[in-house]
Amino acid sequence: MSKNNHHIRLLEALLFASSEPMSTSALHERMPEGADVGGLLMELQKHYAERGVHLTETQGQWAFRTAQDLADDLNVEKQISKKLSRAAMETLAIIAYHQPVTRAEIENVRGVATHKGTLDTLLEMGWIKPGRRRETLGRPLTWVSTAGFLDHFSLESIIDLPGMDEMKASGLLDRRPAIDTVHQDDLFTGQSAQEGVESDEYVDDEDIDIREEEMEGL
Amino acid sequence: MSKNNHHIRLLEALLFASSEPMSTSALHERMPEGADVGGLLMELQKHYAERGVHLTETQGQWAFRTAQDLADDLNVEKQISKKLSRAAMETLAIIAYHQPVTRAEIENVRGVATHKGTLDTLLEMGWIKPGRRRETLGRPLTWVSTAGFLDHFSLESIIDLPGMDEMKASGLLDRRPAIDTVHQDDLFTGQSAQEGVESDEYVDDEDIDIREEEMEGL
Amino acid sequence: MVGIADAVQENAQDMSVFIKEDGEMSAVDHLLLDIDGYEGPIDVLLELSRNQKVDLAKISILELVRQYLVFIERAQQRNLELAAEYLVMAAWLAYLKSRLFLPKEENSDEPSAEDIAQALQFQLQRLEAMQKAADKLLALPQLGQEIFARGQPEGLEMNVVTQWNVSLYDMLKAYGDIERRKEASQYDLPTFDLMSTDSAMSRLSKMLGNLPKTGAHSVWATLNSFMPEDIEDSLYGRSTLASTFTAGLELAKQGGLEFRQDGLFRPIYMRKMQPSDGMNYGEEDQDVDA
Repeated sequence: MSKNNHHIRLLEALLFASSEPMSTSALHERMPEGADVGGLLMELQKHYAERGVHLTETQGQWAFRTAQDLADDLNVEKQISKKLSRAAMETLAIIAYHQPVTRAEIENVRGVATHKGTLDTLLEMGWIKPGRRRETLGRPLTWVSTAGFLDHFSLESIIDLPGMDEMKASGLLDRRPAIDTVHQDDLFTGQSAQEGVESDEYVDDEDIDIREEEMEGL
Repeated sequence: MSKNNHHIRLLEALLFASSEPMSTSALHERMPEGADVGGLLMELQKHYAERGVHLTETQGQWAFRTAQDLADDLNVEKQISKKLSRAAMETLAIIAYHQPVTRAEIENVRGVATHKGTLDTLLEMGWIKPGRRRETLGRPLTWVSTAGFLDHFSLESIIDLPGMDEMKASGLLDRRPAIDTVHQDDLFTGQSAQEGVESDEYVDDEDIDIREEEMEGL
Repeated sequence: MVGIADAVQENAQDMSVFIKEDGEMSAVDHLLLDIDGYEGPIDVLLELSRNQKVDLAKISILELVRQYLVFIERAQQRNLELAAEYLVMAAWLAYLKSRLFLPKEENSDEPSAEDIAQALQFQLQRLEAMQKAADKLLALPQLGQEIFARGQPEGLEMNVVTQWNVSLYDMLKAYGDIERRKEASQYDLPTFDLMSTDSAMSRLSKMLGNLPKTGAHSVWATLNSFMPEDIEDSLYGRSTLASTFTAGLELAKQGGLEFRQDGLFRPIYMRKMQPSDGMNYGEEDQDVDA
């Protein structure tokens, strides 16, 4: 009992002292051998459940944070946060909801080319990171959100993103070019037939679509 | 009671989030009107008295601090075993055998330029130290081995290092077989085949140096 | 009388159209003023479709196309330089509009105009969903704004103690290596006992000449059978094999020799050919194939 008490005090102190959220394995490394870190974390979380400070878990990372319901009354110096551009916020949302997602897919959704600076900004804030390469033509890099992103927005996991369920249900989380979402049967539709009739611009547009379709198809 | 509970939670969150210890008056300012800050502080202090985190007061300033008795357990020691790079090994050997020796002389013996990092590493390890300056042009610094060096290798004194003849006798100066891929030894016993070995070694050396720098950089 | 009533009504209709267009104009002008705030044509289309004040699933694509074309027209009247992608979209929408009016083509491979319109609708819905999602994200309690981490973390230290894994042997060996390197730097140019291609060539020619003949050819003999016996030195042996093969290839190029191998890593056969006229060569070649 006294040993358990020592363990829980140590765990509490570790999490209080750390400036960053700590993973279970990092905690294991610092706790005495044989300590039931998982069980202790549960116990500690329960102890703090009703207090002004909570023990939160985000993707396996543990940290003490002030209780959400106190936000309005908490008169503490706020950190000056960088205001993100609309492009960056949109891109962040697309990465968070569609992940893993390639740059081409982000552009499918937004309908515009992505500025290099947009991804850079999000990367610098520690909210996105490169995921696995997609096993398609060109093996494009994918982007995923980080634990830091979830921590910043007080989310436990990706499934807690607001409106995620409805978006999934209504099919809005499709990453393909829009035309593919309605016309799935024949991917290489009448490109040649179009060329003769239509303006150059249209052909360009169609060209781009076709290329994307090819990538998806392969 | 519920109001008191809200107050104590708020006070807890305030003290937790504040980037500086807070005086009672500063807390008063941030707490709702009519809150008994003094009483709440006492209550909070009592709650944390036996925990891994204490509420401490220093000259009227309040702050959470990890418990003193846990200090030793919070800072963990970790042992890692490292090997010296080839460049460092050679430099160390030259200093041991030729001390006091200048950097230029070390380079002379090794036949390769010495990275500054190599001497730094050895210095940091406590195995070499600067000796007297040589009374020649430019008064270059000399390097000598330390007691720590003798200690590590369990040597009584530098004179105990085996001399050239003894090294030869013990096979330390033997050549390695030259070309491993061709098994016929008789053909390659001559001096001739050394060329390949030497260049190989040089490349190895550089490789290890780079790796060492990378490790130090991390 | 009837005519007047009709005229009045018509006039009123004209007025309403005029008012509507006027209102639309100011909305479009407003859009144009703020064009830098939009992220490309799809974003502008989304803003225009919001003007219809209906669920995106129910918007009129034709109406949307009309509004977009008005928007482009106004931009051109004002000599505003829109990015090329806005014009591409305009051309594309004009095409879509014409297709929507045409009777549906049967058995066409290309997506129908309805499909394209539906795709556009989906594109708008998807982008709107993401824009709303971005707003919802920003409305969440954020770290450092509504929720706080500990203000004065003591920090955790990990004291790494390095154990140097270096033995006396390692150090002495390193010193020995330097000494060896110095000796090695005074080296003689190595000489190897090898068979040159030239000597392999003359040797091979002589041996081929000694092979029994059947007609224009000699019998087949393996490459190995041309190797000198009693080779003790493996390097010399290898060089002989390589040189003999190279010489063989050279002879084959000249038409004095033929190669045969029945499969990968199978023995290589050679036979001498009488370098005579091509007819003869062709005939024999067919025989070999058969």
